[in-house]
Amino acid sequence: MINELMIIIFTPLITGVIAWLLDIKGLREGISILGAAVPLAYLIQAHQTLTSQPSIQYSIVISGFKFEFLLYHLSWIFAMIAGVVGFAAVLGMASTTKDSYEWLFALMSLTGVYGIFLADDLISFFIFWEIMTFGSFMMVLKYNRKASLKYFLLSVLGAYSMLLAIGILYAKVGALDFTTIQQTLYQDAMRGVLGTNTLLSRNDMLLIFGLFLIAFGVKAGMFPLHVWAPDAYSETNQSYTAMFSGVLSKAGVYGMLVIYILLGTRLMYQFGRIGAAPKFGYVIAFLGGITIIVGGLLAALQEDIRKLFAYSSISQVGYILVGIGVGSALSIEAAIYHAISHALFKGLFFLIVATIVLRTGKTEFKDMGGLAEKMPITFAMTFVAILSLAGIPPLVGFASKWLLFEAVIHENMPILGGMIFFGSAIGFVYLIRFTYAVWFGQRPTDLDDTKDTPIPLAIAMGILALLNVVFGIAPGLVATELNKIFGKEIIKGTIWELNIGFGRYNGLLITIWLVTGIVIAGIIYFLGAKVRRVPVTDTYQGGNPVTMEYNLTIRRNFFLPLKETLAFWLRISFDRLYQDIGRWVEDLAETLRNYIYNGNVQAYAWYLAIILLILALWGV
Amino acid sequence: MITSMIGIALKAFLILLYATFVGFMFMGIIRIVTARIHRRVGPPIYQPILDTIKLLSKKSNITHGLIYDFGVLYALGATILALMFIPLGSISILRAYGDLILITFLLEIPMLGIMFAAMSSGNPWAGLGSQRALLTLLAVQVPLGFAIVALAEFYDTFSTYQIVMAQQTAGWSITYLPLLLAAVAYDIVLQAMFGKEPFDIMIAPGEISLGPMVEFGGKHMGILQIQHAIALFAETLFFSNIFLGGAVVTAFASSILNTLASLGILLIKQLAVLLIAIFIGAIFPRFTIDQAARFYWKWPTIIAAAGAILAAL
Amino acid sequence: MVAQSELIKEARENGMDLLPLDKDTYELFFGPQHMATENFSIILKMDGHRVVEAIANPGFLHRGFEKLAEFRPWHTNVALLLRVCVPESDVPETIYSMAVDEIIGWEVPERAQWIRTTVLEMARVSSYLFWIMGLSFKLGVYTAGQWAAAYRERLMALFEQLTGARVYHIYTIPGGVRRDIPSDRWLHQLKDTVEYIKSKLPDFDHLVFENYITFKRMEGIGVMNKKFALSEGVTGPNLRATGVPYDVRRADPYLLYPELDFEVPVLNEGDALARALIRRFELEQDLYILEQLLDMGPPSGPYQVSDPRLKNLPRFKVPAGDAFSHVESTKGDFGAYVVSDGKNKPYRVQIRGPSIAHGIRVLEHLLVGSRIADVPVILMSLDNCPPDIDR
Amino acid sequence: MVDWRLFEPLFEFARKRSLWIVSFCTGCGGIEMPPLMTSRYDLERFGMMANPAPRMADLFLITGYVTPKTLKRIIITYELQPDPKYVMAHGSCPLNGGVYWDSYNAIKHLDKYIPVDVVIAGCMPRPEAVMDGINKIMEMIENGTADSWKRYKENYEWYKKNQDELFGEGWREREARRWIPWLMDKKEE
Amino acid sequence: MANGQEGGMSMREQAIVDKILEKAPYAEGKVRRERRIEFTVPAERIRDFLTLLKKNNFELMLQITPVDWPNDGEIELIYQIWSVTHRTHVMVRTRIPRELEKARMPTVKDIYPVAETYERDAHDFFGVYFEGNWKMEMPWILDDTEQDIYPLRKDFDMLQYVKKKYKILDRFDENKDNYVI
Repeated sequence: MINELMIIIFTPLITGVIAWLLDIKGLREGISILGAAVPLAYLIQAHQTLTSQPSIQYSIVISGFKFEFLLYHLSWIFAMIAGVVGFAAVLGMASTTKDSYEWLFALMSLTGVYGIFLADDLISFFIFWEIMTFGSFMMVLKYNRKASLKYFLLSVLGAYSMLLAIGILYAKVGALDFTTIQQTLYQDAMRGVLGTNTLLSRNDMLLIFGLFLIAFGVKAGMFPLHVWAPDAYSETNQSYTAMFSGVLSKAGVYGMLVIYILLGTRLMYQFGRIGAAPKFGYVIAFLGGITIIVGGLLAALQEDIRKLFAYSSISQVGYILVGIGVGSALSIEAAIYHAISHALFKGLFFLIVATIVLRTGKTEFKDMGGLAEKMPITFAMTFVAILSLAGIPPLVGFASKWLLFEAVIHENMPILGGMIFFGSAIGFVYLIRFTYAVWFGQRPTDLDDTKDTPIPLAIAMGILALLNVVFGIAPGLVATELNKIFGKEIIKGTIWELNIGFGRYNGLLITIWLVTGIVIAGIIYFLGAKVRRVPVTDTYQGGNPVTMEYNLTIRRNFFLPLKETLAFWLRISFDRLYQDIGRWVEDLAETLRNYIYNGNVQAYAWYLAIILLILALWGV
Repeated sequence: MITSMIGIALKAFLILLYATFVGFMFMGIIRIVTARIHRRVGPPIYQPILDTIKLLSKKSNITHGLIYDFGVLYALGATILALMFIPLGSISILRAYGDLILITFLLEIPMLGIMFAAMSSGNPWAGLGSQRALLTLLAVQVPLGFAIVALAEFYDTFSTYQIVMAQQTAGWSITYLPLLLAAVAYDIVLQAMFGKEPFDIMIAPGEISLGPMVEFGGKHMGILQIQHAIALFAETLFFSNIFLGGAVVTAFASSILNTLASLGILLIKQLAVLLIAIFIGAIFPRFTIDQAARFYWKWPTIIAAAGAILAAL
Repeated sequence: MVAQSELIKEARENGMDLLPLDKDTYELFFGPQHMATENFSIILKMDGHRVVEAIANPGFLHRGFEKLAEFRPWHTNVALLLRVCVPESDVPETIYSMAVDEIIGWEVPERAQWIRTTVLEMARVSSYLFWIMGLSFKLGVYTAGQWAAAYRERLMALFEQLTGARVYHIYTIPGGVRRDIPSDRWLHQLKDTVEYIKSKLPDFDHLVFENYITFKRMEGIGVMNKKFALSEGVTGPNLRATGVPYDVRRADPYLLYPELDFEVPVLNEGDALARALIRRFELEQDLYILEQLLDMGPPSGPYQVSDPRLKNLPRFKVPAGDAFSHVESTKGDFGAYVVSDGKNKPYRVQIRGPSIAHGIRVLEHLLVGSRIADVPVILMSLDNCPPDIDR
Repeated sequence: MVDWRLFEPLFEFARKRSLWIVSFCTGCGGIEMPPLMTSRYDLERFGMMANPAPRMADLFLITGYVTPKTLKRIIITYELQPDPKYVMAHGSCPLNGGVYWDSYNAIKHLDKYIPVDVVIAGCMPRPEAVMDGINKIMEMIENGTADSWKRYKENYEWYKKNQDELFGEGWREREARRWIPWLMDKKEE
Repeated sequence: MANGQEGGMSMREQAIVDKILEKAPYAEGKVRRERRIEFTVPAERIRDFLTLLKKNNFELMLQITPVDWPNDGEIELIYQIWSVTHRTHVMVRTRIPRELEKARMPTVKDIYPVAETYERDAHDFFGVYFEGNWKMEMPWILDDTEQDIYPLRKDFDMLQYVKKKYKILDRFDENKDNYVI
């Protein structure tokens, strides 16, 4: 019983190391899949225990440091996300990895994520955060050094800011574990309310919140700090990206929730509220809103499949941040619900991209086309994923987006509501661009003999697609879990229905009526005359005959009009800003090296003399 | 349990028949009114029905693959689904679940189904048409979003039926300034959703010979005609419900008279909305797609955002 | 059931390298079966929605007029050559008749000159109305198009009374005109029609020419500067839109034009809007000319040159010689070059339609870099008539 | 699938009253199409509408003379149209070459290449003549004799033989491949 | 009336002709009537003559008209150019041998760019090959069945060709000289 949490956290790492050492083709896949399945099994088994007792607690003392781990409802949900999507990603990796190097670091990052979700004190939280970052960095390093460097730099920035924040907290509060920090800050807030001077001053709180925001913002891919995500997500083994973007970005989101848990009341007292939302939460929400729009629009303009889905996952994380930022109980539940659904359909999408890249070996849109006939299973999965991500009623994407809309708009936030609505349309836009360029239209001759998905990938995709559909038709399943976090019944309604007072959504009813609608259309269709299949070249081209040598599909630059309409805004790019800063720092270092540390001894002697002189004058 | 099921099924069938018939009449009205503006006689009012029967009765049809057919069926299915949610006087079925955001999404999803079918035909003209349709959708979403937000915040509920009920007592929603602004923005958006003149960029016959529709032959085009009819009916009904006060008549004794009266009032309001769209459509040339996007992101967005902010205060 | 893979397999067997031409662009055939082009095809190499390269592909309406004309007596050729440019078929008739008159040395009587000028101006007005209808259908203002076609019908009715046919009049023959003006009532009807069309012009301004969206659609599209226009042989309204005041009626006056006063509108932007506005002003000028002609009234006298040889037309011989004559049509400078070697059939007839310059190199140059939505607008602003190119 | 003979009169009436015209003005008669569609002669009273997409249209007006190059496009557009389709030829040029009887580039007899339902007289027939032709086609549809598309389907070999005799074997690929060298390489301007 | 002031008007044209002739001795020119001049230039000097015209602001090239003279065994090319400033039309006549291999001319595309289209037209119908015009092989108006028969030449027997190609015309054997419409 005691080391159950330890098993959940460390099995992936251990199996990873074993797989790395053994390095036998068939065996290491089996071990790694086992390594991902065991924590999932334990988590499912832990669900019963959680119904009886509020949480499972465990602590170890190593060399004077006391590491505590706690599994309660919120961390159980996030752990389950990591478990399910991690398992699917590992299954996917079974068919796309080429050497054992990737197994080691993929499972290491999985351990890191488990550690973060189950950690109960800041030190273990930070350690596992570093393990996760290191694991994912090594995965990217293997494929593309420059992308991994950019990712490494920003993660280091995040890690240092988090370390600094933990240091300040430790100095002020004196303890590291979450419960004591929460109590002391809660009392501090009460003391503030009563008027006596508080433990932490105003700009202390500002500093801590800023640092935590940067730390978690980097990982979640918030707007100003999102530049690493497109390169990191696309320059690595694609089925690992399913875990990378589906699960690891949830760590950033979990961090935001940690801010709420630890510092929530204190910040709310310190900075007050705008309308219903806490002021500090509104910052997160607004940045999340901008992330939706920026991520979505950039996704529509990409020419590379992986980049498109990288930007799209940034944009979806933006939804979650908006949910968290608004701060009402319903909106946080909606945000977590969207975290679950995002993990599901984004994991599914990256597995689909992995299949395409594995089978065709191409990643640019202009080299692909007409794969729907050749890869029917993958296309069926893509169809489910598209319906889910674009937010079409019967699937989970719509349930979580609907909850999010209602929560945000109910909190009287017109600007945020507008941003979210714009985001939902962008989902349509870049998905159809992807489907058109890859699945429909004229097939280049070299793609003519592509086979369908390998078995493990198919199973992985099957799991995620099934969950997408099940949680879509029966949103109540997830709602009951979410209500457990806050204890009270926020989302009422049966297993098929979400009822939040001012809005009701019934997944089952919509599916039934959609099916009847399609059946009616089908009846009209089949009453008509027989249908003759026609090749691609037998088409309307102003009456002219056309052969396969002509390029009949708009694969490249599909959204040129959008690019021209946004030409003014596209000039501002944070990616180039960071590159310029990087170059500026390099030049500064260059000048320093030339003039100050130029290596001849006389110069150093002179520096010594001057410093001594200053000290003497200063009369030290 | 069974009898209530059959009752619902029958009511649903009646609503569907009524909606399709009135939708075709609306299409006929559009063609006649435009013809009269052009100083010509114009076709009989039942012309769209004849067109659909002719299209459905074609003896040979072509297909470009499974998705080419399924996209069209999906579009009609989604429109029928959307129709069931919008309160039609007092006889709508899924009225309790008629949620603002759900209906707005369902009215856009047929566009997705048609895009899927058109693109799978692999015709460059269809590709160009879908590119324009998607950008129109993207452009339209911003003012539409703010209009829905304004409505939701003003009435503090998302259920269309409750909004209709609130309007019965407190008067039409366009009498209040924030919702008037939202209604103006929504009406410009409707111009694009009907595919009328300044924004019929998706199916510009002169430029890209009917865009996505270029590859749709006999029965596919017939199904799309039915979908267009129901969509016309659903969109005007939705607009007249949320902005022009819908109609819940309880004056008469028998319920049949009540429903007939409310349908009548609704019909008048729907016709008003339709005629506005026709008149605007008859006298304006066509935008190009980036001009339309810039236009939608400038004026209707400002109007709708102002409405939303005023409603939030 | 021909699926794509069979197509590819069969293409591979006969060794075709089937990778689409180059992956960055795709091909659109703005082909003959398209609402914007009347049986004239443009092959567009597109990237996104912009045209990368355009190739004009004429030749769908080629009937070999120049060869057929060598097998028909002089007067039958009028019935053949007028089919070159359909919207204004009086222009080819007039240039052919003027060229033959010049070779023979005939002096066309006053009344015939008046009638020829009136018929030419009526053809120009009806052709401009036809162009307004074309432009508004391409822009999307179907209302203005319908009205323009309706007003053109009034002129068609007048042509019917005068020449017996709506579109192909076969009316101006070498040596004058075929029939006299039916009656004075016809002149009053012509005056009323000119008044009516003049009163309706503001409608077109509100709907098309002063419309905010038309400005957005046509301004800065298909821009041509003066040097390019002159070197590319551009004539007519397209040339006057780039600032060159060249109008054949002023530069090389023929028939009654020296006595009529009308100004030649000139703009210098050279874009689609400038070309459209030039045509709009010229429509006004043509109506003003018709009014002057009607005030002047047809001079009395014969409507044909009195020459005994006209009695037996198949034997009618034209002395050897050649002549070039050209007329200002709505599309541009419409010229004809006739060579005769003394027999009863022309030796060589060459028709120079203005669209042979506008429709090929100028169009290909203007389309590069334009959006797909601008292609019909540019086509309509150049107003080229495909049979001119193919003859 | 289902046997619709019972509803055949309704379908015939619907086909009669909503003929959609392919907007392809092949010859000089194309100039009489706009007056027909607009205010004065208004064909929309009979439910007729010009339609740029051949997949949807069923009446194909061959307006005047036909050159071999246009005939290739006409045959391709004709085959794109779904089945109950009707062809109406304007003037004497499709019949026997009309004014261009001796021209090397005008088709002398259109009926050898695609089946024609109704031919109207007049060298560029007047709008009234075209409307009379359309009434004739409507009557033929009504009593079911407008079966040119059946004729085309039944003796397709004969039509194909004539077409190949005029254009040569495999003319579609040759025509399509005619432009590839010019689209392929970038010659210096 | 048209050529009333015959004397006064053609003086201006005569001045233009003399100005050009003194710079181009190899050519002869004459004034046909007011606003119509004519030059005859040997085939190989055509490019310098046209550059000379272009410099004396004869801007608009209207047409290149080939006329086939089978009994002289020559094709006469007439470059018709209109000058907007002088308001006169000039016809530059050159004669080249008629046989297909020998009917070759240098292109004038760089002087008057529009000439490229006229040259393609002349090549399609008369078989005159213009070196330097890279669009010569580009399909122009004629279909590929009539590609090398150059129909507008006088020796092309059209009626025979039509009878062979369309196979149905029966009014061929009539004598065409004296038929009455």
